[in-house]
Amino acid sequence: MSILVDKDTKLVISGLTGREGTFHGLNNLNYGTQVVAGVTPGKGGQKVESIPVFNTAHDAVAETGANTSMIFVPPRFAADAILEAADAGIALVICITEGIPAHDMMRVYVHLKRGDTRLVGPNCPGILSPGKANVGIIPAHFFSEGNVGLVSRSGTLTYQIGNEIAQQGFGNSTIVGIGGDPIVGSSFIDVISKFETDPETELIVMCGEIGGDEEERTADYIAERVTKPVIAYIAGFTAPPGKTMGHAGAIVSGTSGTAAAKAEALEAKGVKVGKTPTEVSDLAVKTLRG
Amino acid sequence: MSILVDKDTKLVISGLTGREGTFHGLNNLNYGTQVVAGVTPGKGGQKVESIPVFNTAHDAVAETGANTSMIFVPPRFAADAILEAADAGIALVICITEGIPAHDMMRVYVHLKRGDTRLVGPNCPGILSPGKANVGIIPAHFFSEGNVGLVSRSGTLTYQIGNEIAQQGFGNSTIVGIGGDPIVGSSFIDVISKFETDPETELIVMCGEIGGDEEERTADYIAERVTKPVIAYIAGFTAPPGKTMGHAGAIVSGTSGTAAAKAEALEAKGVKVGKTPTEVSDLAVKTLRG
Amino acid sequence: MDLLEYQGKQLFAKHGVPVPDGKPARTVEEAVAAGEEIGYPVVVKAQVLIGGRGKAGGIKLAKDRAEVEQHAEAILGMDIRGFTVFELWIEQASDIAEEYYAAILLDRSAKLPMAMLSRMGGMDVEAIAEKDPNAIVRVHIDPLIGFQDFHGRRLAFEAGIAEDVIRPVGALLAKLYETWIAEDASLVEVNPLLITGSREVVALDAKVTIDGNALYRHPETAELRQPGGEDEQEQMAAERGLTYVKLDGNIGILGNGAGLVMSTLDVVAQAGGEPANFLDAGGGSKAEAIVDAVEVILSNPKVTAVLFNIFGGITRCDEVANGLVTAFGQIDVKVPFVVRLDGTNDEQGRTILAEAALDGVHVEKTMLGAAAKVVELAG
Amino acid sequence: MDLLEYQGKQLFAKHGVPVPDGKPARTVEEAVAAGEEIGYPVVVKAQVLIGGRGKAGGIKLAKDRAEVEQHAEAILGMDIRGFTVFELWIEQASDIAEEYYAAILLDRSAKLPMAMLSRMGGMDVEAIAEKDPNAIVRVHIDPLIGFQDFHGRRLAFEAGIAEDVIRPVGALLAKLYETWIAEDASLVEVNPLLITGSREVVALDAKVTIDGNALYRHPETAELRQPGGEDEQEQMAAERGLTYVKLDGNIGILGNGAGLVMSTLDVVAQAGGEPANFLDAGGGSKAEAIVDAVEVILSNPKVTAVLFNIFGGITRCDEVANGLVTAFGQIDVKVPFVVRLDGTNDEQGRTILAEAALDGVHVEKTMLGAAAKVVELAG
Repeated sequence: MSILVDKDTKLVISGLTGREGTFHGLNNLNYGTQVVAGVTPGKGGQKVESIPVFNTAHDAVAETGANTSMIFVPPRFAADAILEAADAGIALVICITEGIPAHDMMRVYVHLKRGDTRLVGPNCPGILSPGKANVGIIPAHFFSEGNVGLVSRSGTLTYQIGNEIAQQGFGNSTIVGIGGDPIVGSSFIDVISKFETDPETELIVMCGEIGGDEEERTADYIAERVTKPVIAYIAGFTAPPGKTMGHAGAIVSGTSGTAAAKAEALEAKGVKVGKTPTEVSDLAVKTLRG
Repeated sequence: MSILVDKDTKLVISGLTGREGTFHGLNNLNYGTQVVAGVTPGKGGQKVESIPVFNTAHDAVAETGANTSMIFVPPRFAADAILEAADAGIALVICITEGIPAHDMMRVYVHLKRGDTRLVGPNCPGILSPGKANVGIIPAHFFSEGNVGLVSRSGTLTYQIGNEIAQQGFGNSTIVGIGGDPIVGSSFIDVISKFETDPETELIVMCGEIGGDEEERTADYIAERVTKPVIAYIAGFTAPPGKTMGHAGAIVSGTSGTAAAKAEALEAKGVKVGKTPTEVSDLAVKTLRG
Repeated sequence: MDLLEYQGKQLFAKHGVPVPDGKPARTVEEAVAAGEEIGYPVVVKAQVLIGGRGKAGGIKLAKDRAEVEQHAEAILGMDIRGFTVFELWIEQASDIAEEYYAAILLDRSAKLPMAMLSRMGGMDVEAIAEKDPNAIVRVHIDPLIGFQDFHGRRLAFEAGIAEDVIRPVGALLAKLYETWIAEDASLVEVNPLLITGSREVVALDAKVTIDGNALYRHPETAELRQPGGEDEQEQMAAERGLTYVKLDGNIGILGNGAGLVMSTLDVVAQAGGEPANFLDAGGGSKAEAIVDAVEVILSNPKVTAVLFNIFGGITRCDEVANGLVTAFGQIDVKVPFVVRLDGTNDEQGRTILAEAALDGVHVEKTMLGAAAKVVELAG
Repeated sequence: MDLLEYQGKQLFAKHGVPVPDGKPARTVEEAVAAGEEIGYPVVVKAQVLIGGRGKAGGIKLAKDRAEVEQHAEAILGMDIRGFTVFELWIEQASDIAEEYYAAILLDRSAKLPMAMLSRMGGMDVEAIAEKDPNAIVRVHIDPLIGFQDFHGRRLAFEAGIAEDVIRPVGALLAKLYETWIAEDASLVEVNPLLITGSREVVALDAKVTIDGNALYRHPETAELRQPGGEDEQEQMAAERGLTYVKLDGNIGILGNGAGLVMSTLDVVAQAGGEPANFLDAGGGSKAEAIVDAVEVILSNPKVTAVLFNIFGGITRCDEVANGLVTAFGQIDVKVPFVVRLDGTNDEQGRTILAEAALDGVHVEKTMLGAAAKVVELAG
């Protein structure tokens, strides 16, 4: 088992014919993911290696039975591509695109919440279920199958921590990058609730960062609903208050939302918090070895 | 039993302090309906006879536990009043107002469909469950408790037919005016499905009219899902094609939507169709007497 | 409210839907002046609220001043399927490479806006549907999220239009939806949607219907009047806020509520009579409205008897009765009236009528009885 | 992107939010001319991207030309909590009957717009919250249905503002929401929202933040520059499209992805070092971006060592290595670099660095090792 993506994933990629889309799409295909289609308006009928390209997501779904969509188009076209995938009946949309206007995502989020399509991202590295499917830009060769579920707001930090755990000989059920934007389709809680019911996952690692109150609310959720051990990492202890650190996800506002406040909230609910990626990896390994 | 409104209905009236709002609100109160509040911005703290008035629907719900709202405000304020009632957590909103722009109702309809609030109307006479509650402008003294469920797109036609049945000694479980506008919150199907599960209702009478394809779709629904006998009436046999007859609900477009086509569709599914209100009443009484 | 072609095109232009240059004209002189300003060739187009203008000779190409004059003279005053031509639209001529069909309307079944596109334009949508039902692509729009680029692409690709105009046709559909929303339209239709020889996309015709209930938000549109577009009685009724439709018979009908009035027409017809009109005095009909209604009904010279069929809910029968008494005081009524009052305050209403003892007013208890009586009195 | 008060007010005016008359001025002469044009009394207001202007002496009432001149001279060039005043806003003076607080912002928790209103304006929202948390009324707006009249009424009634201004304050909130939506704002704040002696409702201040990701839709806003609003390095980075925040230490930091960079800062701090900056080269960092980044980092004279911490996903380590080699070719680098490459194409990247054998570049395998090394080298 694993969550969200696996051997049954049939992937359609919006923006497959672009440079990055082709590079990562073929990477995903070569990993073993069923990449069944691409969508690029006006390029219907073409192919990217073995992958057929369609003019619309609706055509792609009708012809290939795609059930998962990856969005790789530039920011100003991303909201439209997500809505198109949802309208075409795709159950899971994973949006890699960075720099989408927050108001676009706000409308998309409220719209999707009322339907049957789950969104992961945007501004995320995607989802990897080692040995089963890789959808996105996570460098899969660092990771192997295993029982650690990993969920993170930061892409590169995900690789860093996942990789440290892997170097100690452990693998992952699924690695989910939820993205660091102010509005993302899936929250820590959404993903952790799936890990909780996934039989393969025995330990959950979450990587948060400053800004918002996601981590604080997740702490409450874990205390109430999660039976599996959770190890957390929070980035941004050194961030000065009031300064923007990269994406808008990292704005410290007032007293709440700091790394220290988040770490404290998690520890108060019994979640172990590592101070560096290495310490997180050590805590995880110690817990797994019992 | 009965459907939609009954002894547990706690009614708040938007527009209670207006002339018509006061007249019909007090009529409803005098009938025995629990009219617990009115809403008129700026008149919070006043009373209409015994009924307290609040500035907002939220205040009214918080103070009185209102669960049903009747909208009696002018057309340009009606969409806002419906949305306010829904936002305040009201489960059933009955909109009497006539002449609301169709685009307003289109947005309201799509918004409410995704939430937990049921809308009946607009441009409808309301709902009467004889002996239990009267919400709206139906002249209740014509009707008594009984086992005929009545649902209609037309207000006055409802009274006409209900009255003819009453004169033959039969009463009604509930009388529901769904309204004749192009977009109404509840359809024939919505109401008939409730009559089907209401133990008090033994016979269902539906009054349709030209325009749209509601009656045709209802015929299919009745054939598939309704076990109780249904008698139908369709108004507009004499309407010339292409002419607007009153509200937009009565536009005949092309071959479909005519009274003849609707009557035919219903009869094809085994629904008895009366040619005049009197004939409908006679058919109903005959069926009831077995 | 239906708009004339050129009125619809002016709304299109306001929202960025491309339309050819043109000017309206009500006289031959104005038509010639418009032709001179626009430059030849131009098309002289009859402005009437009915289809089939081309076949009726209401659309003519003019390659010079003399031809504009000649066509304008011929078309102004022409009768097209019952509609007199009072206005022309003088339009720059377009060269035609392809003719598509596009429309946005409110789908009552889904309760959602629907966008339609077909590669087979230039004929009625019914004709397209008959020739090839698959040639009309339909897409619902969620009005809360609006028309997205993907809707336009989907319509354009699935309709199978020329590949080089997929993008501009999609963009035009988005603007058309914007027009539909911003103007509170129930229908906007473009037939044909033209692709010119130089591959420009242009709305060559415009059929626009605006929701009458929303006209308060569109005062400029509300002021557009179509001379000759309405019957005399219908115009009189519209000015008084009554819903009136003229029919061919001799029995004037007034009722409250569209459903009851329609049913009344049906019952009168079944009783062997011929209704002269549909008149819904509306919910909550006041005495003044009744006076207005009586005036409108009697202004039709064919009327030989009148039926009032009232079942009071929000309407109060006493107000109707008072209105009738007032009307009889103000108007010299020469035809018999049959009045049936039921519902809210019906007893008071009947008492008022009994006390007034109006000449030629018969009170009946039932709808069927009233219908039979009025048919008898109408002769 | 934060806007100055007067830039925000110009957006307000565009969307119908009432603001007092005013003119911007960059010199004393412009300030005097503005005062003459507007008519006295006027208020001379420092335009800086920081609160507390009033207390710092940056807002002064002037009742004639001489006072405008005097205040403009004093305020221009003034330092307000680290920000130099380069611009003034000369504004018609308003008389104050009540001061409220209003804001629209994106609530990250609910993922919805939130409207806020308080009857206690004129002080920081934090101060209001401390004094009386119930005095701030918050209402979420469904962005698909928009700000409805009832939202305005609810905020106004629940905030307990004066009864006679319930309606105009509700209307102002609706316009404020319209501004927020139309301008892709993440925040619009009005403090104080003024009720004048003649009971007019006016936005007396404006704090507006526009989503940088949406600036492509707002070219006029994108062109607004705040002289002195940004640090030299931060301005250089912004021009090159890099996310850079200057800090107080001496170790230059570059990473890819905000989370990893933040984590790098933390690890360097834990190792006893002091980061000189935050620099996220972004997803898919290309060679040119690396050259730009090195230039920006080294333009800070405090930097004594630089740490590159790259874990490649969409970023390819070979491109980063190539960028570093190019940068060393173009720039005279005088401080040591510690480079850690992991992830996509990391072996190629390390090979490129090994072959280039750049002076003072140390390659480390782990993040902790790299942090320890750079702290050691920074001295």
